Amino acid sequence: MGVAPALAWTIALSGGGAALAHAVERGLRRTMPDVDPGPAAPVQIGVERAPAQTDPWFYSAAPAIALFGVALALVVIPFGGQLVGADLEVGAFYYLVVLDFVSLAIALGGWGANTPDAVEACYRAVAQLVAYVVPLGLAVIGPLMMARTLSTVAIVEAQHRAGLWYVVAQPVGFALYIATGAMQGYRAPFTEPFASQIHGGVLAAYGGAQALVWRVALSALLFTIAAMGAVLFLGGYAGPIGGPIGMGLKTLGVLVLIVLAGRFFRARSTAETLALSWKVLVPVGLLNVGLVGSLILLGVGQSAFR
Amino acid sequence: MEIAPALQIVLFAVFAAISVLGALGMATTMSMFRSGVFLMASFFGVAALFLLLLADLLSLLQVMMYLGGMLVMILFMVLFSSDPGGSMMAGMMTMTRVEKAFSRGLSRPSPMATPHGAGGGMDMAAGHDMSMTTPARKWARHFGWAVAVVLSGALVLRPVARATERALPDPRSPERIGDLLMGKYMIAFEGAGLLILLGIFGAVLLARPSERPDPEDRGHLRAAVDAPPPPPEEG
Amino acid sequence: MSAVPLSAYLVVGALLFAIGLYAIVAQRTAVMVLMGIEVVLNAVGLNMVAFWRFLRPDDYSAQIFVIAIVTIGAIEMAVGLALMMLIYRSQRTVKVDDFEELRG
Amino acid sequence: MVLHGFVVVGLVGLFVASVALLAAAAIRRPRVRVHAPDAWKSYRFGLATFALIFLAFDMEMIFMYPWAVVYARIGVPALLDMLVFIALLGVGVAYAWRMGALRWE
Repeated sequence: MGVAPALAWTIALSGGGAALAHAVERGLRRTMPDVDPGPAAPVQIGVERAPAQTDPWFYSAAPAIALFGVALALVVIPFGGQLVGADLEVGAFYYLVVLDFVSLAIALGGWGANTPDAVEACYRAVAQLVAYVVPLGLAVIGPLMMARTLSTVAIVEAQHRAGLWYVVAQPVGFALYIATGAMQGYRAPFTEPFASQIHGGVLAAYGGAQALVWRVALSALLFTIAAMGAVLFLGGYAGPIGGPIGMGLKTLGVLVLIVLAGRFFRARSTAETLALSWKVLVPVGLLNVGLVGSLILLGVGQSAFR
Repeated sequence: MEIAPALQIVLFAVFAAISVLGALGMATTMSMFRSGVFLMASFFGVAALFLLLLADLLSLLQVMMYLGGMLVMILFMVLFSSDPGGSMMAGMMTMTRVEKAFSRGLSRPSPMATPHGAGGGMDMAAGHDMSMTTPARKWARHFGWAVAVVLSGALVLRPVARATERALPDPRSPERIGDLLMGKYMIAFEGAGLLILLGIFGAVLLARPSERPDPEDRGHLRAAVDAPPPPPEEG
Repeated sequence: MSAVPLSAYLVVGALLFAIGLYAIVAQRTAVMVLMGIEVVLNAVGLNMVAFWRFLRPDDYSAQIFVIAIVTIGAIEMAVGLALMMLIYRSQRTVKVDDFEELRG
Repeated sequence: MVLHGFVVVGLVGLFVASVALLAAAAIRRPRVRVHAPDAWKSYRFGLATFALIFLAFDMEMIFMYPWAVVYARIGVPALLDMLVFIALLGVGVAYAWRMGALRWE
């Protein structure tokens, strides 16, 4: 794919993804009104608002960094053999690195806005970053081991050649990915940095166009996490329905799964999230690596390489 | 190379400027939070230079490691410092031209008497030297300039002779690094694991100075943290 | 041919090294000294990758070395911050020049 | 070939960041100043030890990705390697847990 069409495709994917995720979340929120909406809370785009004493550099840069991180992550997610922004050799690792920019953006925006709620959101965002990075890395490692590559397109090809979706071979890895994906996207049980108790954290300090940029970034974030889940565990665009439609349906499935699965658990405070992550998810992740390693020695999913 | 030479030079200039200015900003800005973010920008500039040198896995490693690491360090700075935002100090200090450039937008007429958080305890009357830099600042600046001029002078006057450029590196970098880690450098691989383990031991032991592991009543510990700070003696 | 010569990368490394040294010497709080050390480590990493790219791109050993540098930098940051937590708890200060009492 | 992918990444980043910044700067409407007390105070937080262990564990991920790519080809020796590595880190987490570090203090 040439440079210009790749750029156009990624921008379209970001916008479309944000719209889809936003629509799904608003639709599902009607079914469970008592759950804290977190980042999906309504945002005042009409009125232009800004705190009086901000750190100007961080306050205005934060929404741009959030959208920057999510758009860069979408470059690597394939919706078809050729329909991908850039098939990087280190695609999956790149995806994990780039999505951390959203946490950086919330930290900068929170600190820059200089209101008590926003600064509290900054500390909670850093705490949540500390909670989700290690277990998420351990969850993503499973499919990489089976596909013997970091490139996202090659992962989908490997699942296609082996005729095996990695969710079947690694259910533990998939469950771990959904849990840490909810942490990474600040959804359902882990909405602490955007809790309504601190009036939506960073979102309370922004108005007008910047609030719109935050809304697009946070919705596209959930879409990106769901799309990567489909690529890593559900065979991406190579499923029964080939190409973008199949990939879109799988992404929608994972998206609905993340949003609904979170609604059954009560909201976790930052301390509980950290304790859950380090006491439960990291040990489970380490076991998952050992488990997948032994599965591979038994030849599961290796028919793609013989 | 794959991208046009002109574009390469422009990209190199931009990323080099980001990394050098970021490091300079870290050393000079008044706000602790800003110095942490400047340093992070500097590391991202160096990561982009790694990318120009076709070391893609290293570039991602650099970004991932220092994004998390710097946010944690900034959090610790906020915990330790009494004026993390730098708004009070920016108004009070006499700043050099460079420091003023990197602290713009911070100083506002915040009234002196504003209560400053838990670690506050600031008595202006004693003229306690609150500045973030040691009195050795002037001498240090000349020392820094001397090192910079000597090193870059040597490099520019006598460029590295055999800098003839060989073939492009193998694009499959994760595979090559994995082979090396599993083969020739297995000791480094296990050694790094051991080093990480020792790091965890050290960090946990130092940060949690409880004699018996996990004593139930943490009174003395919490008292140490919550106790009002002793009046800052001269020094 | 890479349009940017090797010595250009080395000059950037030298400048970063100098600024790191300035930060280590001129800063009063220990956290800033730690950041100065990180800048110096980074300057060394940049030189290492520049030499790898221009002199021996076929052998990836240099990248293993840089991974080791970053690992050591991370562990040093962790233990340094833990040390400062301890000192902050007991003496309420992180000013470097207040660390002179080596009480037992 | 390596750089071509990242050129697209750079362009997307540049485009998105500039659009977001321009959107924020361009649309100026009457500003409602939200007056809030100065919140840049120092803050005692409970995740000190979590953060330190995170710094150490972050490095573990770096060693795992190259290993994951070559693992299936090398087989048992690589598995034994990684089991030692994981055992070391497991001991680290267990020690931190037992010393009561994994607690929001």
